[in-house]
Amino acid sequence: MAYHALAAVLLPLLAFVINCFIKGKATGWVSTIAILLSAVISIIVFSHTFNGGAIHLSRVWFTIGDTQLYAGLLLNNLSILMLLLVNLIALPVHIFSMAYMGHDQRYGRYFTCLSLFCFSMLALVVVDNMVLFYTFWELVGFSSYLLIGFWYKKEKAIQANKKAFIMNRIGDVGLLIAILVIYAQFHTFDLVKLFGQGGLVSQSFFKDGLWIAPGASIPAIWQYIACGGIFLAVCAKSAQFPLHTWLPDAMEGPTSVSALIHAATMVAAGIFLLGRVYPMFNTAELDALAFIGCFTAFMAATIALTQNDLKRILAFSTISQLGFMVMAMGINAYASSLFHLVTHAFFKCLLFLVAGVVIHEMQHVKDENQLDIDPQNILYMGGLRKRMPLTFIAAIIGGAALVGLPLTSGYLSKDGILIQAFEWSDTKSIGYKIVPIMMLITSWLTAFYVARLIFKVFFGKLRVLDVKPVVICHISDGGWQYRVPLILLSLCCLFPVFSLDPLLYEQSWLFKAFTTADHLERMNIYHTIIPAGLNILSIAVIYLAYAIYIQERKMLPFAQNNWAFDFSYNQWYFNKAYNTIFVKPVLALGSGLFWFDRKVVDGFIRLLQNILLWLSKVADVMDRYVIDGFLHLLTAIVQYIGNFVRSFQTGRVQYYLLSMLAVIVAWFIFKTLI
Amino acid sequence: MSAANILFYIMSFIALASASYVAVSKNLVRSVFVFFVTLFALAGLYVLAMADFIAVTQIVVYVGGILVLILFAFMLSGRETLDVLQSPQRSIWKIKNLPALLIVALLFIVLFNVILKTDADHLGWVSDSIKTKNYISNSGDMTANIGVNLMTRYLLPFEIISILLMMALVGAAHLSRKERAE
Amino acid sequence: MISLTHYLVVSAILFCIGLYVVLVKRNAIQILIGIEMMLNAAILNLVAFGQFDRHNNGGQMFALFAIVLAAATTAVALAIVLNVYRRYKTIDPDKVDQLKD
Amino acid sequence: MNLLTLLIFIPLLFGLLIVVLPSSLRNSYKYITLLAAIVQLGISLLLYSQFKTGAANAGINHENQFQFVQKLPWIQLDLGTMGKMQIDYFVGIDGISITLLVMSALVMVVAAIASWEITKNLKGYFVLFLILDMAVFGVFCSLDFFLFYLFYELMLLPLYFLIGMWGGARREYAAIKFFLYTLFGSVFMLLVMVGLYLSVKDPATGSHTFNIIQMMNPANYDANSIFSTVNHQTLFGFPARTVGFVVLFIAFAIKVPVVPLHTWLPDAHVEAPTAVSIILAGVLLKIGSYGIIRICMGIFPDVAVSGSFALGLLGVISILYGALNALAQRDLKRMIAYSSVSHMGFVLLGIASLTTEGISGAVMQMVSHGFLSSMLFFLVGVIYTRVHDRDIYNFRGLGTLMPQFTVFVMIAFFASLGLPGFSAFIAEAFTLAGTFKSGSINGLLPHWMAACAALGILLSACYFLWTLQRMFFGTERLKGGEEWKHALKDINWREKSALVPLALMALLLGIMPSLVFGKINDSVIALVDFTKQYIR
Amino acid sequence: MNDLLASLPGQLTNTIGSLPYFNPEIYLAVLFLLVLITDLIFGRDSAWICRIIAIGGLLIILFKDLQQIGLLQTRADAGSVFLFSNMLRLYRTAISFKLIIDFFAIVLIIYFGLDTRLRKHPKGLSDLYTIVIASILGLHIMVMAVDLLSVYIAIEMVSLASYLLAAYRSENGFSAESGLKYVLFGAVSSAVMLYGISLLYGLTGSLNYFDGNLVPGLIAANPAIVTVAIILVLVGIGFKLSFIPMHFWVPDVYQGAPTPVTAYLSTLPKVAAFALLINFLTPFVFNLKWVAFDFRLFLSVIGVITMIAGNFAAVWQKNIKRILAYSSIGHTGFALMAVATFTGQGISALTFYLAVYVFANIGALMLASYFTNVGGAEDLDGYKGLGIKYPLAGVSFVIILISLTGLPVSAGFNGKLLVFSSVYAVYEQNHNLWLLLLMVTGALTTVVSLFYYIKIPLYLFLKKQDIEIGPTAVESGNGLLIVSVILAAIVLLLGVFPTYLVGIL
Repeated sequence: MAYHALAAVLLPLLAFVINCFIKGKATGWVSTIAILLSAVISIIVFSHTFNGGAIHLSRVWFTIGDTQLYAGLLLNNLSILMLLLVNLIALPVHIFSMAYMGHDQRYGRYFTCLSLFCFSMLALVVVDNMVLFYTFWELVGFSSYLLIGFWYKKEKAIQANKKAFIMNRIGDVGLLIAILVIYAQFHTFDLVKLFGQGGLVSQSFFKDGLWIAPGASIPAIWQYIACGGIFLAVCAKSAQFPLHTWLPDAMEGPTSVSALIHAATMVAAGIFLLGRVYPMFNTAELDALAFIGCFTAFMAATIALTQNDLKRILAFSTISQLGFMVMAMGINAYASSLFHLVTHAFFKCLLFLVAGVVIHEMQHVKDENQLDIDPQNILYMGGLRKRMPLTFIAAIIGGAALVGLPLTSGYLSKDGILIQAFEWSDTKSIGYKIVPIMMLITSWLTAFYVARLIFKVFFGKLRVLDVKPVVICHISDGGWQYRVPLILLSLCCLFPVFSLDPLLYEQSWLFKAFTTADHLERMNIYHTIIPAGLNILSIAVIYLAYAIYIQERKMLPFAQNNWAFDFSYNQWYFNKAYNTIFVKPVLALGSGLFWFDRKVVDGFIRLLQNILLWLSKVADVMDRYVIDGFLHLLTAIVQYIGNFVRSFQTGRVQYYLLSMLAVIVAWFIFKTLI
Repeated sequence: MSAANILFYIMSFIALASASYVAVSKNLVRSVFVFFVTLFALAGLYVLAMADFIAVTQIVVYVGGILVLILFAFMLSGRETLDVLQSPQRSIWKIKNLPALLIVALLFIVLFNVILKTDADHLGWVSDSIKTKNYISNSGDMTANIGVNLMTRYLLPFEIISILLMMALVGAAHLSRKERAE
Repeated sequence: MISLTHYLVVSAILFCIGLYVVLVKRNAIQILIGIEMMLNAAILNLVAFGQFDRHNNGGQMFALFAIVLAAATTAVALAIVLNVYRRYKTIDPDKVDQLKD
Repeated sequence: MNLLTLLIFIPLLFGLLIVVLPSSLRNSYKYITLLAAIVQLGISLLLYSQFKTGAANAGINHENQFQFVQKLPWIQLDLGTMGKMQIDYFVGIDGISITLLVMSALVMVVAAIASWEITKNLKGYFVLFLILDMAVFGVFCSLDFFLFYLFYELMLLPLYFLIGMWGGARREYAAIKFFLYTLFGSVFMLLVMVGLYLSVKDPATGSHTFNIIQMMNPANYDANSIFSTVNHQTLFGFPARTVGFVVLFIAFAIKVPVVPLHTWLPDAHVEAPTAVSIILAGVLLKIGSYGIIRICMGIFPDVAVSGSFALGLLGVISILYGALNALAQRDLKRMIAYSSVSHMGFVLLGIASLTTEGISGAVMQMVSHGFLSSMLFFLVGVIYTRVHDRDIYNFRGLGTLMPQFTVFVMIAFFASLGLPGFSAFIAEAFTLAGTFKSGSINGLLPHWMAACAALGILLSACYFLWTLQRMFFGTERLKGGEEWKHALKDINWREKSALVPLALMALLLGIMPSLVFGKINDSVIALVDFTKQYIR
Repeated sequence: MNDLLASLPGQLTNTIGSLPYFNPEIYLAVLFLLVLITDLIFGRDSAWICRIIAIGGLLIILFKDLQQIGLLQTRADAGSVFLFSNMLRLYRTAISFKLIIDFFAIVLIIYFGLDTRLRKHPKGLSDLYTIVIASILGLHIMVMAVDLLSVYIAIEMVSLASYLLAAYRSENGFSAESGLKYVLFGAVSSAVMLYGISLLYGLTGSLNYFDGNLVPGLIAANPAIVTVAIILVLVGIGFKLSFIPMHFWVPDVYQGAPTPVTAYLSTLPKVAAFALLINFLTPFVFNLKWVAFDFRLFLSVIGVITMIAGNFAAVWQKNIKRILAYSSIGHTGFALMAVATFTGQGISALTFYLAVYVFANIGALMLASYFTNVGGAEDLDGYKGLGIKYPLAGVSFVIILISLTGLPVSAGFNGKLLVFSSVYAVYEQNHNLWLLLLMVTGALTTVVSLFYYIKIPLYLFLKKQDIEIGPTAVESGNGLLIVSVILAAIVLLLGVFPTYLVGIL
């Protein structure tokens, strides 16, 4: 089986290599076929080995000094699942891309990069030691860099990809330091040896300020630094506060790329990393994790409320969902976290593809009528549901899953997390209650912005008409390359895929596969209340959104009609009340947080950058003037002495004699004095 | 206070006085002639030091040779230099000469007190030679002695110096002879 | 018998006078005269001590050679001085300073 | 005929050939030079393939463990009281040299290709080039200090002229600065060399010797000699051995270069012609670090151990300071020059750690930087030869004009900012690993050094990406306008033929580091064991 | 005179006995007469004949010198023999010095004939050869002299010859001026030296410092006056060695004198003077009771100052000959380092160093006059771009300068190495700080010296020629070029295989 997995990993690489040398449409097919095969293989692998215990295959890579480095695969449930997931997401995206990028002159380059990404992502999930892990961790970042900056003439795009890479680099350095600490401590990079059952890490312990391991011992602080490094890496890759700002900008890349990388796979790598090194953390660190995730989730959700850029909304929602997962890891809901990772991958990818279709069509509209509009701005969309029904349905399903309405996969995973959050908070002091509560609010906010998104895009009427009354627009669902992925992914967003019981997340095979034996005793109270409360309120929120964004618009046209007017006026009044009481503050908060995000968090990054530049200037000046200045001083001294000697060469012989005698006499006197 | 001492003092006084006159005199030609006096006086001192032969050589070579040469030089270097040189020369107290004076004075002080530190008359070898009668008495004439020494002990310098003089002659002639018109 | 110290002192004075002449005179020929004085000072020493060296007679011999050499030097020096005079129309060493830093 | 000797003197032969050729055949010189370089590459590869590994061939401080040794008596001077002055022609290699040899050979080939764009007095250029070539290989091979010093100094003059005659605007300044800097180091090295020579007696012959390997054995030192290991003499009140070490270290640190002795490097690089920059960055810097390993640590292990903290600190400073400076430059070549300062800092750090990982990483870094910096400078040269400008701000969106070029640039940049899969990553990662480990196992370097050095990786990402984005991406906008647009053709086959091997090597070493580690491991282990005894 | 009769036979046998050891000098005297006579017979067109005779004669003399080595080895008493009632001392090192002198005398005589400006001298060169031969005789005496009288005579002889040579181009003002300065300075310093000698004689009643009463007498005498006397004597020697503060004449004279003469002045007298210094110091430093005057300290201080002053001042110069003048001062300082060791090894290092220095210096001046001939270049600005125009000369100039700087691969480097190692060896025995200081200064000044030496290649190759000077007539250029290239090649060869030279010396 291991070799099957290896094949699954290497196929995209093969595609990459081939694509490096060929051009044109063929590339698309090469990549797609490669990923298809790889998907098939991974399904086989999955079916054979899931829950079948870990497979670990490794060979000596090279020897440095007296330590040997192994390269190998580690197939346990986690990696196999990720393998499958990545393939299942990548396949539709590939198909989608073939159409979506169809008329881009650098089509070939696109698929080359895409295959590279798939390869590194697949490799990332299966490798068995930290050096390789780091390698592919960074390669993933690199290929995402390439893809974000794919339209390299767009100033914003290249700014974005630089930002993305450097921020990821910060995380990488963190990870690197963590790896170094671990290596220095345990003298191995092997994940199994380190984090496997009864691995070295679990054997290590703290003792009077030292971190004692079988091999060596270093000050305890380094354990925290290592974990801090890992946090940093997670925050960078999975866009957690404060290193999340690159993700929204990354939306400058092609939408398909966003769907694959910045929604489903790469950003999940952070969570995956947490899953890999889970034994490292002690409770304190886990709590920190929980709070980070919680805050990120809430912040991102609020920001998403006020965005008008279709993709940005989705980006922020991604951040917030990732926050969910991180939080879940923090509260020890290992299984649910991964569960949510999987489900989220599907529905977020779906949503992005939907967005892709919509944007694509809007682009058409824009091009055909030379409109000066941003094709991604939802304020220009609307009423698309009749024109593109399939997309609409897909959007509904995806949205429902994102909100976590019953019968969707999202329901299972998300509610699982929330429930466990409450259970967890019970075990802690009261202050910890804030986490689950904020998560609740967050999920309502989620419901709201999802609703807003869908209403603005698919309901009402096409607002482009406000800009230009008559437009030629034949908007459609597009060709099969569009339809197939949407359908596939929509199916994956429904509950049966994961659990036969649409309401109990424990029943999900996936959850079972990861459940650690010691998980908190279930409190039925939560298991009934939370989902109920959550969903009811969600629906309420959605209705609110409906009220705000659809009805209010309906009102405006016939303002003079009396009965309808009154009714709706009241309605509106009622809405307005709502508006003022709930929505306005929330929106205000959202925009406030957005401002915070732009100015403070990003500003902080920029500040760092400026400090760096300033430092570099200082260093430069230092180089020019201090160090070189010292040299020039030396030469000056030489020349001064030289000049002094020369000053006797007046050309007058008697003066020479005089000075000569002066020296001699001076010598005499000197001798006689001492 | 023997006669020799008195003579010595007189001679040395003349020598030094004339020398200092040469040093300070403004007039060039006069200073040259005064230098004759110095040399004569020194010759006298040599005689007092039992070196009659040297004294004679001194007079012959210096007075007959060098000074004549110097005078010739004056002639050859033409009148105008003489005028230049006779033109009232600044006195020794000229500020320009002070450093020189200072140096020379210091040098003299040094020499003087090192000379005083060593009482020359009781140096080891001097007293030895007095013991072994190895000093020159007024009676014995040294000329023969010198001759023998020149032919034996000092043969080498004697021969070398001949070549030296020849060389000097060739060189000086070369320098001072006028270029032939090509 | 005259004390050697006297000779030494006299020669020292003579030497210094010669040196002074060398240093201050603005005329190459006078400088030569100064040099002769210095040489004579040395010769005086040699002769003075020579009287205690009857056997080897080093002092007087040296004095002889010194005198001869002085003559040779002077001859050469004067030849050069004449050349300088031809080129520079002066024999003031201070005015002959084309070569300098 | 000994292979090493052949390797060393082949360039000289070809140089003579060029000398005798009439200048009517001027155009053949470059082919001859290239041929020489290729022959050398062949020989070095032969050596590489025949090189025997295993603890029995570790080298370092065992003369009999060196390979391809040739030892001929060369200079015997009878110095009366202090016996004979015995100088041998003594060459041989161990694991540490062999990889560098191959690397240098390849770089030389590239440099030879790069120097095809030289147009004026070719004869001089290529002859000097070949002399330099010979000197470089001599340094890597010689095991006799006198011989080493000879070759070491022999590099200076050709470089002076190569920079000074074929260089850029301020070439005279740069050349003299370089020359004086290096000479300053090496003259004092000469003093220490003589001191060592007088302190060490060859047990076999009983006479003083310049043999480096004998110098490594404490037993060979006279009890009352200056650098004696038993009773500690002092120079100017400092322990003599420390002074000796410091002097040698300074001499090599100037070459490496280590901050604050680095200021000659940017000037030299900026002014030097492309080929020379390639050699300078690719090979000569390595000679400095090689010297530190072979000479400083070999002969003064005790001082090296006690001073390793300072070395490490200097390394870290170089890394960060160099990176910061690189960030501040607007001249592309200068930027790259400073980046090499930063990268060579890793070498020093790794050496200072005195762990197997650290030193292997350092050697790896030497090799990989050899390839990468050559590549970078070659790429700069490509632009410069086309438009004679290097100012980063004068270019924009080259990506559209020269796509293939841009691809190579990206490879070079990302490789040297330590993207995994390329050699630099392995090198830097293990240098850091070693540094970090040393804190735990031999306690020479504190942990935070590794952490700080890791920041260097981040910084390198900053300046490389910044340059990339600034120059190559975005809509094209050139200072020179249309004419530049025409001038900036994409790279031709010659340039590709130079770049591809380098890129491939970088990639290959990144994927199969065993190519290097396999050869050096034994030597490194031997070196570490050799120094271990001084760690208390 | 009766008291001398007893010693007469002894004296005569001594004289007769020393003749065989005096062979080369006798031949030199004969050669001198030959040249003189040819000069007189053939008049002023006799230059080339004189030249041929001189070269041939010197070759014979070189051969005779080599014979002397064998002659010495036959003797039992440590290869050192006193001649002419202890006027001279012939020993191995002296022969090495003589070899150096004679060999380079030949080179110089060849050179004299090749320098255009000297050739244009209206009064012909034959007198020049006469003088040079005589001066070589003087140098021989100087090398062997161990008696203050012979020392004085030798110095005077060499000095007179030098004055004449410096002023030789009487039609040229500079030449005359340099002659004047030289003669005045020299006469004064020799007078001072004579006074010192007279004091020494007065204190000890003996003129010979190898045997006789000199050293013991001085030990007995009052140290103050001894110091004074010795310093006064050292003034005379220092004038020939041209170390600080007796160096003032050097730049002016070297610049003013005709270039070949500069080559002569800056090399041979220096070499001989070093031999003289060694001879003079030997009896003192090897006498354990000697405390009055610390020669090592004196030499170290002088050496340090000389190195610094010479090299640092040279940094400013523009005129090639001036640069070389200052650098020669610096080299004196460096060579003093070797003298300060007072060991056999130090001496052999010194001989090697000097030989190499002479090689390089003569070569450098030859090339200087070559460039003067072909390009009319006096100072650096004139050198712009000449190297590219005359590559061969340029390259050999570079090689020679490398040797002067002391970089490998060149003979100069080996010289430096030997000197350093000899000093080190002494330092190991007595940890004398001054020696260390000497070495450090030596190293430092090497760097500084590069600073100005490199200027010449800088101008030759790096600077572009601003005004294109037409190819001036290269009538005598080639001869010079050939000789200097040969010299450069030898320098290079000695750099790789110094053993050959050391074997001879």
